[in-house]
Amino acid sequence: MTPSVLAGLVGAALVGLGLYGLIIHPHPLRKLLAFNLIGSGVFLVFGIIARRGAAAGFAFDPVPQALVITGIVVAFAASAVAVALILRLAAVAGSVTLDPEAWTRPKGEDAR
Amino acid sequence: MSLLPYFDVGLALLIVGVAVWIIAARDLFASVVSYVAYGLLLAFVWIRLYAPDVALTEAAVGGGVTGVLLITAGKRLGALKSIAPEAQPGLGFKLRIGVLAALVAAALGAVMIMLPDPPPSLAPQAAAAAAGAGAGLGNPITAVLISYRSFDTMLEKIVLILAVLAVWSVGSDKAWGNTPAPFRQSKPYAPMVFLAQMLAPIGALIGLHIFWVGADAPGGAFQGGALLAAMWMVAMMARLVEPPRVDARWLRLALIAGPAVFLIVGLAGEFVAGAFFAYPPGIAKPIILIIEAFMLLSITASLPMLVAGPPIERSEK
Amino acid sequence: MTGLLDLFSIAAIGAGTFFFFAGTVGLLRFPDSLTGLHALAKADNLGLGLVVLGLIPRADSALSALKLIVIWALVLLSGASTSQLIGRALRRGRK
Amino acid sequence: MSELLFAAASLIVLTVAVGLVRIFRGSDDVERLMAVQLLGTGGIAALLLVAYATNVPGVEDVALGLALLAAFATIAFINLIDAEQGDIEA
Repeated sequence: MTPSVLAGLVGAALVGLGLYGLIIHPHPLRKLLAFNLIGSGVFLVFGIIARRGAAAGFAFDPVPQALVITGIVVAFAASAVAVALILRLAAVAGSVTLDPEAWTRPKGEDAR
Repeated sequence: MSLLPYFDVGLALLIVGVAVWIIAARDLFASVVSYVAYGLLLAFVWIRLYAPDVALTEAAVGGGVTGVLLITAGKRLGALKSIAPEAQPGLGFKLRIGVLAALVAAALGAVMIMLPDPPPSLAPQAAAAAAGAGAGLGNPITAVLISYRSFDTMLEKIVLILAVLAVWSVGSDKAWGNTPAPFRQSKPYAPMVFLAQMLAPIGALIGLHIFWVGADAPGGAFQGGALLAAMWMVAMMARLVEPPRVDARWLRLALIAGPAVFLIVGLAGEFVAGAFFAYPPGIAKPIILIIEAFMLLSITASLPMLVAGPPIERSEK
Repeated sequence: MTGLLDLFSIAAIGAGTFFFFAGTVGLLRFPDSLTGLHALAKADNLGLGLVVLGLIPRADSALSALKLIVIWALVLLSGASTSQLIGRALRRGRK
Repeated sequence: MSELLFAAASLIVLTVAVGLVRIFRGSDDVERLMAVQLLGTGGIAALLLVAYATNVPGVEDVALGLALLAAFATIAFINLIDAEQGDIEA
């Protein structure tokens, strides 16, 4: 088994684990962590495509690698926005529940 | 017989184990600490895939800065004393979701084993770009980022600005124009201050070095910028510097400098070299270096702003 | 000459590996966290230091060798300072 | 020679992985942090060993970045713990 196939299988396992955590965890920060796991799994899958696509004298295909670098930064930006929203939700609502039932009576309009 | 395959399998098992713990840990802090460890291990895998550039980015942005973002958020939530732990989902539900996730993973794994042979590759085009418009960049990944897929890279900078705007606009109206919350309220302990005073300048030098060698070796504006951003955050954690006001002119200029310069050069290419984002031959390398320098500035400015969060009202300490 | 340098590399890397091993055992087996911190510092400083020392003769250029030393110095600096911070956190947390 | 480097790298990763048990079973946040610090240094050592054995170019810069980032994460975490414990001298 070559390292790239192995890394691809790890990527697949990470996507599965992340998906499980995303659905199971009630806490939004934990959901965010799980979502980042899915993201890194996808990047790994893309990475093995880069490694397999070695041609033209390279040990790898530079295009997918460059896109993964872009992707990592964008994933971080999205996480930061999600964190800001979660913190705001906690400040306004007094809890971080994502359950719509719990949203029937907001506590004060601008608690922060 | 070589030891390397065993090493790879061990590393793979270790990563999956840490990932399981990230999901399974009871405590948020334990989960985030494991996430930082996980980022380090992923960097290792990228080295094994001959992708040192990605390894550096993953370690810096994926592991380090994301981990700090999440743990800061976790502690701020804890300080609000507001977490209402909900009922955990039932066992049956967990089981069904587990089966679903396993199926998705298995399908993806099957695809990984059955990838087409010979593999498709854009490497020849990238090589052509590196030889032509990329003009003398020894690092093919930098050539792809700046030349072959320049439009993506510029849009990605704009995504960073949009994210900063989104984070800022989450703050309350009355707080607009103020500074984000400091990384800690109290006075830091003396060794912390010492460490920040030593580490931040050295780290900034290393960040600039990694940016500079990025033309020919692993590194570049993303990786160097992430390190510079981390060092700025270290200085803010030790209260050596305070977070800037969100309406500071210099901050806003730094944020938009990267994409603005990129866009101007791209538009100029339309007239000078005949195509959008075409660099005039001969002076391509200095132009690329200028773009990268401004991108470095924007990345260094935006990452700490994303971690610091929205501005807060003055009355709160 | 190469043989001698190889021998030096093997000796240094072997010793470094031993210190990582010893540091981990100490971290896990020592009775409390403060003594564990002591063991951790050995792995940080001596373990990585010896591995780096063993790799220096194998570096491609003088610059690479210099970078290896800088890596070690960085870990020494941050390791020493964070040990201080961790120690204080442990002592204050226990009360 | 490269086999010996792999062997050393494998041993280091193995011992450090055992140290990660601390994260899994550790009772408080500071102990978990110590395990991550060990993983950081061990990871850098193993990374250098494997990269020298497989001839990945420019790996010193990656290790430099990792060293900085490991320090950064530790500082951020210990800083939060320290701030949480308050200003009382001990």
